[in-house]
Amino acid sequence: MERDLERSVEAILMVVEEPVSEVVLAQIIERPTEEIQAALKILQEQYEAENRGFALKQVSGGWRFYSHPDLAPLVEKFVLDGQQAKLTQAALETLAVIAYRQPISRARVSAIRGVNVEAVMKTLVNRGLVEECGVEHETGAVLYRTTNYFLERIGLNSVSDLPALAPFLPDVDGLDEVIASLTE
Amino acid sequence: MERDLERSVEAILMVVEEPVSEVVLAQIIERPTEEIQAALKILQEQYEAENRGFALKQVSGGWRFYSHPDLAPLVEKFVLDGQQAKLTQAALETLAVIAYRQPISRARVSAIRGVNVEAVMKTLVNRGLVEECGVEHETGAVLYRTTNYFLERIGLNSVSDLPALAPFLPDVDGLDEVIASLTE
Amino acid sequence: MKSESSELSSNTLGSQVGTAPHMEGRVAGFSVKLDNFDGPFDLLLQLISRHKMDITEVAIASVTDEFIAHIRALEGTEEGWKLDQATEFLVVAATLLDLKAARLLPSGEVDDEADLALLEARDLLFARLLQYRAFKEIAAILADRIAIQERTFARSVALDPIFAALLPEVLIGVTPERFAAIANRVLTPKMAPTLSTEHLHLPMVSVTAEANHVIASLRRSKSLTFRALVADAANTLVVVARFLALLELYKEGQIRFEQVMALGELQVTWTGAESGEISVSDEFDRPPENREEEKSGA
Repeated sequence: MERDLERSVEAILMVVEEPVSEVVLAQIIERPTEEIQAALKILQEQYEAENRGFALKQVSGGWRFYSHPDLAPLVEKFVLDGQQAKLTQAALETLAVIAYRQPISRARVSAIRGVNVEAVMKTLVNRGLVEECGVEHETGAVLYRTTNYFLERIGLNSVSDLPALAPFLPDVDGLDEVIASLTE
Repeated sequence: MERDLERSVEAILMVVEEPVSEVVLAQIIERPTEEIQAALKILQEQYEAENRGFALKQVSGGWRFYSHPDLAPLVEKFVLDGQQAKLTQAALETLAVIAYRQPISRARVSAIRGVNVEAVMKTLVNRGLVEECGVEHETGAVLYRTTNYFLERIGLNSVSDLPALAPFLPDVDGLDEVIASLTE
Repeated sequence: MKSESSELSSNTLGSQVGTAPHMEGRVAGFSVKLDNFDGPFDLLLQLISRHKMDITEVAIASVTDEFIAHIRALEGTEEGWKLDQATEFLVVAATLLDLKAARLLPSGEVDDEADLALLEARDLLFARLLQYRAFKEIAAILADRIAIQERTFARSVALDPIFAALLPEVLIGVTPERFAAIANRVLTPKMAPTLSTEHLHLPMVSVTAEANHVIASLRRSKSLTFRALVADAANTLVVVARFLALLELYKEGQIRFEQVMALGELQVTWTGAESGEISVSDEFDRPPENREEEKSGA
């Protein structure tokens, strides 16, 4: 009945990368968990009743929007379409940062790129171009590096074969840290 | 029957990482582009009328889901985008000139703005809002244009959707060149 | 242009230009009190640009005095005075001054080509002022749009593993060189380390343009000293530009230099054609840097 609460849930779930639990939603929206649960149920039923192409699903303890299972063949077709093979500009830029600064944490990549890179990083991992390689000592943050598959796809034998960056750039190594410390 | 088309659009938009064009949607769903356009419009209006927490928007040549601006304070708690540095007045004005006069050389921008724009142009290029796009035939001067990222930042589908300059600047046709020839 | 048709009051015209919401942040809050005008500076500009007020009747010195007082007053406040406001005022004032100078020229007898050019310049300066204002207002619209857009967040989620598994082989689509160029761009700190020189309001000086001036003067007078050729130069940059232009012309065989003694008077004599285009290289006018990365793709 209270559209406000449902709107809030819709807005958050529309843009989150990972499934979000009811408890977290309750904290952010500052409402009791029961109300959140009720709102999620209402939305779920609404979408189903309105025959939407998407659905709200609870998966591994959290909620997230998915395309409706009925339409899986269409989504598959879209995924298989040649267009999806190409990396997006955002993915390419993120990959470039990782390639030249590996091993590197996601927070660091984010700081350099100036935007949230969560979804893009996940895509790069899913696509086998980037992989985890241990954790940073001080922070415990997961570190990432490029894979052999990346080298294969770009046509190089090793990371050391990547063309050198502009000569002035190595000097800004320290700058990265400053920027990172400001943003992290 | 009609609902089928809209469902399909909803399902695909739920998995896209970047804005997807009407043409691509038409290819995948195998329906005329006009029908896709109509379906997108219907969905857009439905979400608005139903006061949903999300919205469908056409930005930079494609469509995708966004959280509703009303709910920004909540969503911001989740999506910690590196806060984008605000553009200065000088940067905004330079950007305005480039947006309306592209492709344009730096000298020409300077002439219109009445000040040296070198540093500002550099900032705009660094921020990815403006990019080089070839050289002027006669002078060999580098030409600049706005990027897709610029369109994303201002939430427009294409440069032609910018508000008309006419009400602000009557009878300007041809003036540019004369002014430029005077100043260059 | 539709508004020219009737004698609308300046207020209606003003609102049509879209003053109210967009003009904030301009020389905001700055009002002038002159003999024949009392009100916001912005309105004054509007009246001038709409031919509702004659620029020759505006005492620019008084406007300037008032602006300085305005800036001083701001100094006392918490905000302090704004450099961009001051810069903007300078630009506008300079244009007004140019405009006024052009207006005041005796328009009756025109005997020198330079005078004629100035008369033509009058309308151009006027147009330039209009254009300057137009882009200011557009900038305000862009700022509004950016502010709105910043409040919406795009859905950008990674593909479900089930679908991701179906993805065809990834296409990086760029050469290693281009990949490095992208890295260069992305890894370069976002804040340009250059100190902004915007506020200095350096006029643009072009060697090509100065060459045209030099050619015209020499064709008229046949032979001139370098001193005479730069007598009307507004600043050192113009002097340098004209000197470079002379070197170019010498290279092209269009002029002859004579200097009786070292460091003495340099006499320049025109030896080229009486009329017609002379092409002067614009290499001095091009920006020095050249970027290794071509435009970034989609």
